[in-house]
Amino acid sequence: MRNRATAIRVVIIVWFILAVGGDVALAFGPIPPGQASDLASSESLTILLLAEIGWPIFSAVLAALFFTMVVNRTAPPTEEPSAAALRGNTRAQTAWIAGTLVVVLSLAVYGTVALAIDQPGAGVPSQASALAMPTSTSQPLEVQVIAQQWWFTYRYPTYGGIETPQLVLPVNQKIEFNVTSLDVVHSFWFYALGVKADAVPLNDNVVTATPTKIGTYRIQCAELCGLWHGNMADNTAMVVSPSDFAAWIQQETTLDAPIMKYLLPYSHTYEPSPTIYGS
Amino acid sequence: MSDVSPTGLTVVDEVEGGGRTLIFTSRLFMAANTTLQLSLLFAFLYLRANNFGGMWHPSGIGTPPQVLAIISLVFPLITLVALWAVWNAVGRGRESNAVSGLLWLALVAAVLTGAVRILLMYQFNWELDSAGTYAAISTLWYAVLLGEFILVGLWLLSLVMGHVRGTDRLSASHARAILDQWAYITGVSIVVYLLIQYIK
Amino acid sequence: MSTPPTLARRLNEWGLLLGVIGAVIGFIIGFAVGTHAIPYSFDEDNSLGSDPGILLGYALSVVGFLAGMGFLNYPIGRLLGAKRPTEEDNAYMHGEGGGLTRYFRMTTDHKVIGLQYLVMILAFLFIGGLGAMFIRTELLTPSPTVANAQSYLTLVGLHSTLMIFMASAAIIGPFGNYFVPIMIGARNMAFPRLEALTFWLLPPAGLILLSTVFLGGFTTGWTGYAPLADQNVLGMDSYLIAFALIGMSIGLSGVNMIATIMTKRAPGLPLSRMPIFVWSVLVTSFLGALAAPALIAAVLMEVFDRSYQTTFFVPAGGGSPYLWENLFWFFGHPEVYIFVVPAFGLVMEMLPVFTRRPLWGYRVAVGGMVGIGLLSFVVWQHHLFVSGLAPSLRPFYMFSTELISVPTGIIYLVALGTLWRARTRFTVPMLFIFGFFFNFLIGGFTGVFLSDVPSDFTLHASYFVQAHFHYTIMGGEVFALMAAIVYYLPKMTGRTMDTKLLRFQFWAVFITFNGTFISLISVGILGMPRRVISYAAYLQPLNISATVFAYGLGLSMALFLGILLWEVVIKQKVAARNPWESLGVEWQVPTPVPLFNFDQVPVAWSLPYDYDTGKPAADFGPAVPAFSGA
Amino acid sequence: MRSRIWLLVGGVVVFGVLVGFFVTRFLNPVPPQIAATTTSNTLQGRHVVDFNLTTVAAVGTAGQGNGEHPNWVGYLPTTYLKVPAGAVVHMTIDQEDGQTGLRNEYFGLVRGTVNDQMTVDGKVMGALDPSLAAHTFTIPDLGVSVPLEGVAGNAPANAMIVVEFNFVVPDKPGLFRWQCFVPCAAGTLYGNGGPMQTLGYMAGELQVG
Repeated sequence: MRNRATAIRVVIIVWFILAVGGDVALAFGPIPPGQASDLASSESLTILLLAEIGWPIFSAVLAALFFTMVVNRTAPPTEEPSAAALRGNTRAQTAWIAGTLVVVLSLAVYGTVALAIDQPGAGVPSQASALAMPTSTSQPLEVQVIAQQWWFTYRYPTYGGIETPQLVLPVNQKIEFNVTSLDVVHSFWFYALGVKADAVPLNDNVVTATPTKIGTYRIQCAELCGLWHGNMADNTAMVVSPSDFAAWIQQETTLDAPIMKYLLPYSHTYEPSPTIYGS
Repeated sequence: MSDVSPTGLTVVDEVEGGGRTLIFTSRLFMAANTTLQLSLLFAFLYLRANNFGGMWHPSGIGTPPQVLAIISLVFPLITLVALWAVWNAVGRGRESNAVSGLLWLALVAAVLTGAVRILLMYQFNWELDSAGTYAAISTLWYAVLLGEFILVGLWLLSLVMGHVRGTDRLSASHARAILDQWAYITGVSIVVYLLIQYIK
Repeated sequence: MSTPPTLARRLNEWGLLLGVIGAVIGFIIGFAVGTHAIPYSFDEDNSLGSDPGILLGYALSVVGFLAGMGFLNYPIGRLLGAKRPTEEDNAYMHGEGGGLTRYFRMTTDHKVIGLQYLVMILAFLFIGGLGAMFIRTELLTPSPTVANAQSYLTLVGLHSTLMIFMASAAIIGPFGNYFVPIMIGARNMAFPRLEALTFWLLPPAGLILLSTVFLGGFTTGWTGYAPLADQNVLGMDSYLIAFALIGMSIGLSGVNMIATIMTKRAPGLPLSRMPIFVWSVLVTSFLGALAAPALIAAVLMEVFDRSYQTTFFVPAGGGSPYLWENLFWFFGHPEVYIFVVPAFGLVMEMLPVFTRRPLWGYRVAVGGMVGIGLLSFVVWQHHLFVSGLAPSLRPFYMFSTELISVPTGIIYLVALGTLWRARTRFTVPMLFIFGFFFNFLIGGFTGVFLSDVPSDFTLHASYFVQAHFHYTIMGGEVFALMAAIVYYLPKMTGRTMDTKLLRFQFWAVFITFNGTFISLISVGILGMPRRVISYAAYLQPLNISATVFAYGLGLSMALFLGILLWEVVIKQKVAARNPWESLGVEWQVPTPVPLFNFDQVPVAWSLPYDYDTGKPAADFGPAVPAFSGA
Repeated sequence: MRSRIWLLVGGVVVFGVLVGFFVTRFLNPVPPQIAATTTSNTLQGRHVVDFNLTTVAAVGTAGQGNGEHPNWVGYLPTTYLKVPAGAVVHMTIDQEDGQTGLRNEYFGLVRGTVNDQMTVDGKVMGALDPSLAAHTFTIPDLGVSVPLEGVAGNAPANAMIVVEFNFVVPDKPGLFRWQCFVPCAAGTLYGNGGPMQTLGYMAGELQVG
């Protein structure tokens, strides 16, 4: 192309508009999984940051590709090298590798720090006694998620170990989800709270989150668990005010009364009957 | 045959990898085999470390019969020594009857290796569905090693047959390749024996 | 050979039929032995058979098939101490004078095997693609319509497993087998029979996998997570046997390729002058040879679990689901680079041809691919970030996963360097190369979010992941495959397919592909998990958009196959020897390529990218001018 | 050229037929759906419809069961049920199976039925000892779960326990899955294989509307 310098300038301007415009749009756009819990907010922030950093790089490579491939395309004559034969450029290579390394290292450091702060899926229960009532909202309330083929049930050890098929949580109270399974690998996905934890039999997978928005949310199994995996979802999980929560606990305790004497004592995992092959 | 082209550059007829290819590939198989063995080692240690429900070693589960297990290690060692001697002899260009004899010795010991190991697997006396993970991984590992002994044993048989019938005299690289393989599997078997015997 | 050549040859001619007969006999024997002789079967579903019966039946049917094909002739001959095959036998086994029939029997010619691979892969890709169409049709509505919960999961499992099988051989199978020996100046592979075996393991594997629908299907998807796999009905056994066969094929092909490249190179061709595609095949082969045995070990354990009631993956019996997850992904992650590294090699091989200039940064490109290969062995636990396994290790796997974008980025640097200021010939393969880089860039960009633990918590196991790996495998590898088919067809078949229709086809496939998977990225971000037949109602509009685009994608893929068949089978326009005016040695040999590739192997080799001097990669003497295209 | 075209078309047709045969295996097989019998009763101002299902542990008694696997345990005559929207379903289940026991004791609770109750052989109950359960009738999306008591091991042959309960289906049409939560598939891992993993035995669909 004759006006190579102009072309490069145009491409850079286009890239700049794309990058800045995209980043601004991202900053104002809704970022998943939203702000319904502290964990979700932090995940949203991470996703936003990655997108903000990644988008300019992404669009720069894209612009360079377009420029070198499309803008610069010509009908070639035969047997004529199309440009000066470059076989490499140590400086460009070093710069590129150093640049990507720096980006990668900073991403890894950021991710590690974020991981250290949030501790999503730390894997270890934080409370010595699950049965103790939390004395403040920053002390976790333990809720056990029991996955089985194909329904999630929930146990509230703090409230006499009642079990329910519906998840109801008090707002602004730190919740510790203890996820376990009775048969195969499931995954407990509370999208709005940013909680996802595999339910593995004889394993206690722990995630903590503080729901901050009252509402009704969707829960879904996120690991292929057999026939009804796609239907192992629940549209009725609720985050409610503490008083509503107390009322709900009262109601569930009454409902559960006939079964309480049969329920196993609360524990972090439940070992299925010793005959693992059905009778 | 080589030739000089008008451009002054030489061309050759064919690239013969030959013996080098054989030894190299034999070692490649060892590398691939290492992944398999490390996977089994990982499984062994992982199952032992987890020991859910005390099922690593339920009471009443013993180790494999000691005497047979040791005998099953002696025979491959005999084969190994014989193969080493064969390689040594062939490598120095000694085409004597001793090579044939040594090959036969190696083959007989290899056959006995397979036989003893099959017998050993019958002597475990484990009901796999209830004997826990120690029994399961040990049985699987022994079965994998048995399969490998049989495969290399068949290779050895083909070499012996070709050699004694004179259709395909044993070359030094061939001897070296099979020596490598046999040494590798024997070494792994010894390690596996020690693991299963002492890390219960 | 111990038998008279005529009989052996006649048997070989009818190998496919004998193979089928052998498979049936093998299955009957294996099924009977497995059902009656293995005492540990608690499976009460004796209306279809027991696990040991099915497993052993399948295993022996493969042995029977291979025996019928003639794979045992040589080993048995050796065991009996028979004479080595003569030159004539070798030439016959190479398909000399075989015409079309040599494509339907066991041959040791890497070129025949390459074409066999190509046809088989296209056929299975077509079946897998049909599966995708059905999945998308089902997902038009939030609740089951054309499939039910069970058939849908089997469909998902078949589509994914079949595509994974084919993707792992899609480039290295046809083009690796066909061109690597030529590119390195070898007259043959190091182990031609082994090479034939790696191919002939695949059709039985594909058919065994497909046969799962007659045994109740399997509901685990391609990852086969235990203990769900332990629970599954007999259809799971098809998956296990098929996957074991694929693992063997990948591993053996890897060993054979490495041996060929390392020991059969022409004199005067050091590693530092090998075409970049050969490097990519070398790296891939190491991945295959070193990763596949982990899969074999895992499958063996699962086979024991299912047929002997051991408890490797059953927590209540002392096992652990994490054991499967670890072993599977230790294989599974290098596996995805088995898909894509040969694609890198191919596009970097083609770029210089169309830009008419040397490959920029050859050494750093090689280093990038080797780096990808090395790193791919230490990233597997990023598939397990939310599994609750070893949380303290997650920073390491996050770091190693993000680190892998450095060597991948190098590939882009090399591409940009090669393209820089070049006047590019925008032929059809070049269009697909452009598509490759565009799609793979999105694949890499989406991958960043999955490598970071906090963001992975939201995106893991969602359609975001699904779209991400479709961008890398389909947008990356399959686009490179289509580029390579158009590019190499003149050499492989002597027919050309560079038509205007293909340009339209490219834009159709490019737009519909991106439409489909951008929709799927969106549903993933909005919270739709993978492999579900029912989803939240608010996701329906995006799913409809994905489905409509997917139909377009399916049609444009069918158009590609249609053009291919039309040009090769019907129109049969004879191609020039070197239509792209490449300097690569594979284009300097005549079309069709002679039986043993070279009458004389050149000694003086250079990198095949010297477009400034126009010097071919190897000197064949004066008879063959550098450019004799068109 | 013409012969080549025919060859190609023939090949495509053969391939297409093979693939088509294959694909039909995936299509939703139209299940033998049974519709509820209408009655003239009303409950809570809603129309009552009747269902009568039988659960059979058909192990060793081939021919009693259904589908491809007559030996599997299953609900008879089918697990594909159809009821009018907004109705009260009066379900009667003739329970012929032995006691297997629940994996999760919680499903011993009767939930989501009218008054959270069931009638077992005429006796009104709100929960069942989990170890006595043979199956459950559970529609997770409607919150309905009823444990079905198993026949005791020492009971005479052909003994049967009749479980009755009523539940309300939504006013809007829809498709709901239902299943059993007792790991009752003998001989499979955790008792969760075979009939538990296959439609038409211990899992089915309830079509409303």
